[in-house]
Amino acid sequence: STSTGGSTASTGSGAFKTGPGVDLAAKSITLGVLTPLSGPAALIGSPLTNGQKAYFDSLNANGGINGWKVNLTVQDTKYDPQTQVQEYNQLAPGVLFLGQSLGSPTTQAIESLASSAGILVGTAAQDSAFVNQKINAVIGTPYAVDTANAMFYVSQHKPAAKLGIIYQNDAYGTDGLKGFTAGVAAYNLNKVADATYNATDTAFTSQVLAMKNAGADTVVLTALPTPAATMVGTAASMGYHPQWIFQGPAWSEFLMSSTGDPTGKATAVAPALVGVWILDYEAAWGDTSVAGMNQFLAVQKQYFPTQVPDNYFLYGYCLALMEKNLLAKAIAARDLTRAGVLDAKLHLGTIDFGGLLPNATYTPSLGPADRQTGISQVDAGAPGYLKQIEPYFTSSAAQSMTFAG
Amino acid sequence: MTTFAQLLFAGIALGSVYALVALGFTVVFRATRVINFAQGEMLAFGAFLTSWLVLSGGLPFWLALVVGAGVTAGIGLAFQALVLRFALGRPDFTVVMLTLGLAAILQSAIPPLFGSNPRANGDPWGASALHAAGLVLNWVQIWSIVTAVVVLVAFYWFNRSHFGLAMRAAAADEEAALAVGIPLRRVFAVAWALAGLVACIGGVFVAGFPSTLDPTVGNVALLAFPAIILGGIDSTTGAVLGGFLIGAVQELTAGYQPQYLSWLGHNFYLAAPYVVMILVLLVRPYGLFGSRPAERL
Amino acid sequence: MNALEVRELSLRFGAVAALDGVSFDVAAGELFAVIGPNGAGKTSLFNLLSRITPLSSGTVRYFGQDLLAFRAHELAGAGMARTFQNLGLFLPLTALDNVLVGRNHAMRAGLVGSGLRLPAARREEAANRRAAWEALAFVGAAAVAQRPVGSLPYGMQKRVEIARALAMEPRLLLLDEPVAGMSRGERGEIAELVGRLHADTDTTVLLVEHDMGVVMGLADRVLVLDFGRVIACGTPAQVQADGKVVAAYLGQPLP
Amino acid sequence: MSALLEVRDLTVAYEPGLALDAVTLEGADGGATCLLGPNGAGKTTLLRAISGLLRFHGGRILAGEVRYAGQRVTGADPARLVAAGMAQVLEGRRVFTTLTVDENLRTGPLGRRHKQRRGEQRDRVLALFPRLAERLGQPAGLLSGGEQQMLAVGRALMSSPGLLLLDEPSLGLAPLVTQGIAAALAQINAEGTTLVVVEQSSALAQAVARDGYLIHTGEIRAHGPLSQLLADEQVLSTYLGVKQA
Amino acid sequence: MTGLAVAARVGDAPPSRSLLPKDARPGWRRLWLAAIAVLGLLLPFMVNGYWLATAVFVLIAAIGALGLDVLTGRTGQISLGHAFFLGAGAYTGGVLGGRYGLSAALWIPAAAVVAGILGGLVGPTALRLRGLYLAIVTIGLVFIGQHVFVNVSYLSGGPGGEALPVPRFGRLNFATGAHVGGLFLNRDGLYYYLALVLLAGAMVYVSNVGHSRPGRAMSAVRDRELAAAVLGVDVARTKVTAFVLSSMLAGLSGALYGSFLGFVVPTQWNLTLSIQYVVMIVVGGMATVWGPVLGAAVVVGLPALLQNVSGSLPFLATGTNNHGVLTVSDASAIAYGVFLIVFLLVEPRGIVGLGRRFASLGSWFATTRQEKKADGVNTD
Ligand SMILES: Nc1ncnc2c1ncn2[C@@H]1O[C@H](COP(=O)(O)OP(=O)(O)OP(=O)(O)O)[C@@H](O)[C@H]1O
Ligand SMILES: Nc1ncnc2c1ncn2[C@@H]1O[C@H](COP(=O)(O)OP(=O)(O)OP(=O)(O)O)[C@@H](O)[C@H]1O
Ligand SMILES: [Mg+2]
Ligand SMILES: [Mg+2]
Repeated sequence: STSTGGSTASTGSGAFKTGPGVDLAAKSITLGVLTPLSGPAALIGSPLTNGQKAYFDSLNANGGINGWKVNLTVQDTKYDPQTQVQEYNQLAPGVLFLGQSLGSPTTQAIESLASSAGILVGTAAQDSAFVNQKINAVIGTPYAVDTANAMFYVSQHKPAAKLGIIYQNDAYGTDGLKGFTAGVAAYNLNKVADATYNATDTAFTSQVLAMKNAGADTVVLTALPTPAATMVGTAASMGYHPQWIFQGPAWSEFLMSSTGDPTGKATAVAPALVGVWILDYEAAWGDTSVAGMNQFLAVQKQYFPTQVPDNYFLYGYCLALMEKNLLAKAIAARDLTRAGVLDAKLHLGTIDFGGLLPNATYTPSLGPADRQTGISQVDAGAPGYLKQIEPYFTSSAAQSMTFAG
Repeated sequence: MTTFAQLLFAGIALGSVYALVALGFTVVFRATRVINFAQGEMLAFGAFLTSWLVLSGGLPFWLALVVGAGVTAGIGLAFQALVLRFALGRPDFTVVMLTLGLAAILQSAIPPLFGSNPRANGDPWGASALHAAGLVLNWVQIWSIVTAVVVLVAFYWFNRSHFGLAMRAAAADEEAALAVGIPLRRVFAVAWALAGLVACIGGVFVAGFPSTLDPTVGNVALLAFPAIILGGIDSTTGAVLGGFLIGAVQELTAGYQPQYLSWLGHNFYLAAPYVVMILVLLVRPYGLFGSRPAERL
Repeated sequence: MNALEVRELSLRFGAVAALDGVSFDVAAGELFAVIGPNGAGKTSLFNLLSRITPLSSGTVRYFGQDLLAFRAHELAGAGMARTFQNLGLFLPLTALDNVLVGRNHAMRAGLVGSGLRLPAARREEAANRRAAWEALAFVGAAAVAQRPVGSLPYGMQKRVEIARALAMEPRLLLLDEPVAGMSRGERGEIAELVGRLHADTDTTVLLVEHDMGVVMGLADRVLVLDFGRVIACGTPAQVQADGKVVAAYLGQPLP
Repeated sequence: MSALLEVRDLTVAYEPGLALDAVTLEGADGGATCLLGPNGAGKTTLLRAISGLLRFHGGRILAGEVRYAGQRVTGADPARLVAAGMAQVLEGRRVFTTLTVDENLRTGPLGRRHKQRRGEQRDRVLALFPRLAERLGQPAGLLSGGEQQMLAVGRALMSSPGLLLLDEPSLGLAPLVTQGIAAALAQINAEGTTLVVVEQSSALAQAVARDGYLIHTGEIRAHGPLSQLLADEQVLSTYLGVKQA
Repeated sequence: MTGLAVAARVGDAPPSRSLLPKDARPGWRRLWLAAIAVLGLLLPFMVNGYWLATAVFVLIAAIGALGLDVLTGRTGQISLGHAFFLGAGAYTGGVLGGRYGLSAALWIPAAAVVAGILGGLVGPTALRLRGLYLAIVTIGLVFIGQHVFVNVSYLSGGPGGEALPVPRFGRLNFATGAHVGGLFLNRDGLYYYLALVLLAGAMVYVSNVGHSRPGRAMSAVRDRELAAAVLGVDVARTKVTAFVLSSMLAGLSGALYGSFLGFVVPTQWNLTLSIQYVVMIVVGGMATVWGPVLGAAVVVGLPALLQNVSGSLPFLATGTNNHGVLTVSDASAIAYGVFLIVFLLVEPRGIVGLGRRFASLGSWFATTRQEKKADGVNTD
């Protein structure tokens, strides 16, 4: 009953073109999701996929897109490129496009396959490698743009800052470094130190000492939660208290307490984390001053009531929202083929996430959909431990940043 | 100078964790001639369990540590009783593969049991530290060093006991050991239980402040390999000294190499322990304290 | 020409003097036995001769050449073969393959020739298989040629090892306790075999053995070592009558 | 005399095939029994089956039973048997190569009782093998072949066993030492230890044992007083391959 | 040798026959081989994309495992450094095929050669080390290799990774798929046959070497180094040869793997990868030709199978591991560990050993009890 090849049907005015994964009779669309549900990256993959799932479940329950229902077929990639390729091969013939491909190395592994098949990839990877690719649809701000924006913020509030950065030695970290470097140059800031670490490290004394000895008073961490917390803790125990700036993925509410919310036991490092700036582009969970928040919370309560406040869940929800707009455009054009989807993405224009994320823009000239960053501060009392201190903004350095590809 | 001292202290603290991991390796190796590839996972399991007992179970830390170490030792025991028992007389290689099987099981059992969020290890010291001579010495780290030394001394006496001798005999020749009346199963069971015990203790300290606990904590075992080889794989003293040495090498390299030997590339400290290990082995093929095989034609 | 000229050979392991100023000559074609109490240094002597223990003090001339000129694996090509007291067999390999390893020095096939089964390599392989087979047949082990030697009884393993040494087509054959662990009947067979080999070819044989029946029946001359020193050397009859040898080694034979 | 060791209809196979076929044997309490037979007859296999070490060689007991001191011990834990007084010298020496001579002698069942007994035996063993006394601190793997054999025998004597199984104890030993072992075995036998000896050179066997069993191709072909067996021409020529002059 | 060969029983036999043991193998062995060959050739037309990709990964891994077996299984030098040589092969392909745009007919062999040269350089430093000391030093190779890969961006594209080239032999472009003899093969199909041909060649080659002088020298070194030297085997040379051959196959495998994956990051050439290869040869059966292949099939294929089964379960019926619920992937990883343990307890000699056991079971029934008893006993 489902179609794996393309087909054309005449309903009403003109032919409705469909591609793989589209069942015209049942008005259903199948999307593939390649995401880590096990291993360390499941921490990201699980809530993110749940958010996406919640959005589509709610959409389907409320009449879908003009009656079209969206189904997700999920495969666990374990964040392993080899598995990703296998799963891609498994999914590709039966889906219209990939609703999610999480991770940089994993998405890279299927990049050439997907582009030769002309499949759109909803890309949950924030390093800027994908922003100029036709087939990748990315929401949110690339890491490089985030750090560049952060440098603008620093130039406004601490123009004399002595800056340092510690970044993870991979695609994520080098992207953060790129924006940091661009921002420092653009705003004539004083960079005094940089250091890097590997994802498998357990001790970070030397990196922290490098910052301390260079006299850095403002330090960017393009890191993952455990290393980031360890660095902050190490510094605190040395009596070294710079202004920490966390790249988005460095933050996790579980760094503050054993349950991720105030019901749990506070961690040893929690006091040292208070006051850290977090770069993000997502609204704070529960901040109902944002237009889309009420609906988001309602959907979450209905479909994933056990979900603790988690940015990845919100991100997944927004990814789905972008894809809904994309599909709506393709349906309107009566072209649910892969080519039609790609075309729809190029001409999607601006999408309003109801304030959950800054508006995103998709045009044929590609580039990041979004160059805005907000800044929050860790606050022991705030919901999700975060309080926004600077709403979304785009700096000139971010605006003028160029990307390869 | 304070930088040097601070790095050295950090290195020794890190080294004490390596030492505890290395002791786990040697105790199994001395009895079985086998490298236990599940040591890292046993460590992770012990640390998670202890943390869970404190944070969710509400046990006081010391009690939790005793229970956690006991259960982890029990895993070692169970592995011996349910699996290795049937592998008596099998090639060492096969047994190594069996430990890989255990590693796979434990690794995948941790997230479902404890979740994969970073979490605190539940120790009572938290971020408290001793401030002396311009240095900051975290209590967790001090305790970690003390524990490593205490465990070393305990192992030293244990090895000199009749039981320790039985362990070495078992490692030398299982069949002959049985033939002289050494209860192999009991010997192996004790070795595995001890491995579990020190794994748990090591795990708790790996995840002590300023670090946090996450499922990748078992990776520390990989970093302990140079320590056990450097010390000599069958030497208890070697394991501990190797651990301290490697910890210090790693931290000092991390602290100074970017400044003075930057051409060696970013993060050379990760490769440095292995470079040191290889250099030592080229001079002493059986490590600093390891015994050469007594073989002749 | 002498097969071996050994002069002032000494070897120490820490406080233990395994060999202490040992000198002797072995004539080409001679069957020369070395006996002595356990730990007297007999195997150590063999290890020095086959260059697996470094030679530090004293000199050895091997068919006129300085033994130091050879590395261990080159001696096979120079005609020296030996068996081992504790068996030096490759247990998982078949008896035939074990013997074929002994023919390694006579074979040239490399990764290209053997991997691609080039004609020259195939011819060489076939010829050497035949030779190996003959050696096994000579010692009466043809029946087990295709069995892994690890599953063979001890006595059969010893035969295979002798076959392997023979297959090396040695000029000098070192046998370290070839009949230990064999039954009475088999001892006779092996002794006969060694005697036959010695008689039929001009192979020089150096024999270490604790079975006096075998030694005295076979040897042209006997050298007796004790604590690494030569305490006697002469014909079997001379040695057997030597009081020092009786006291240190022979004792009163069991009934 | 009652039988300390009884073997009934023991059938044993290795992967390639049968090695023992319905073997029955008795070791009288305080007796000294010799197993004779050519290479590959199954002597070692029989000892392995008695002491429970078959599994190390991929062998299985298909049928039959072993009794020690009246109890069924077929397939029992070898270490338990040793603790219960059954000691053995394995084929091929099998000393602990990485342990020193002294440590080799100190290995044995755990527990205070055993430890004490070993203390008493040590002097006796070192008196029997003065060579070992000179080498106490040396790793056993570096000993000469004969020295290792002395150590293997000495190690088995350390537990002053009730039943001692010896697989070719004189392997590679100098005549003088073989004579010493023969005397020592005769003495501990006289003190009450039951002996089962596998020997290829019948000299030692004859000096020690009184009963004899002849094994050939996994079956008992003859048994009786050892002197009679060894005097039997047919036994010698058919089974032991001794060519008659 | 294969799991199907029955240990030939040779009486006081006509030497001519036993000299060529291959002739003594039962005829049905050929049948088996033919069946496997047919299956191997038709597979791409019998399975879906998931299994085709999995099959390609299996074949590619089998080449690498065959290489590791030469070093570890046949020569006894335990190596956990295989990942380094796999990586070296991949990056050689990347530089020559990607940066310089050479034909695959050049960069694929070049990957083997470069890795082989690296093996030849590493081999001598390993000569003094035994057993586990060697194993762990080779772990050092992995860590140092990763350090180099991360830092030398020219090779690896730096920490962020690098896209690797897709093979192209003149007009035969793997990226687009191609018509071969009237059949259209897509990208994966082409990779499949390329890997199949290379694997088959490698198997024949390794088997030939194993049955002749160099192979026997390797076994001798593995079993008793000193005895081997006395018998005239140049131990050092044999070990280095094994290192070279092993890393050549690793390089070949790595180049194909990287290319098929399309994009590689330095951290993937890690210890876990090395360990997987060791598991392959142990599970399959060491020092055999089919062992590494079957081992690769299990190590790569079994998780894929378990994963695939999990895919058919309803979405998120399993929950997420944030809430302490067993995910299907965790469950399948546990199942894999349990399988490894149970399998090795049941059959320590690997799958090939299992096959032998069945084969000898057959011959067990075929021979009479009396024959069995007489087997190997010297009755003269
Ligand atoms: N591990 C084994 N695997 C397979 N077969 C074996 C094994 N050990 C022994 N056998 C076989 O069992 C039979 C009996 O061997 P056993 O070692 O018991 O003989 P034996 O009488 O002790 O001989 P020897 O005097 O040479 O020591 C022989 O045919 C032998 O090939
Ligand atoms: N590598 C070594 N280290 C220390 N001592 C050694 C070493 N090799 C040999 N020895 C000692 O040297 C002496 C001579 O040993 P060797 O093996 O040559 O004796 P042997 O005459 O062959 O004795 P056997 O008749 O028992 O085989 C022995 O006492 C032995 O313990
Ligand atoms: Mg000797
Ligand atoms: Mg025997």
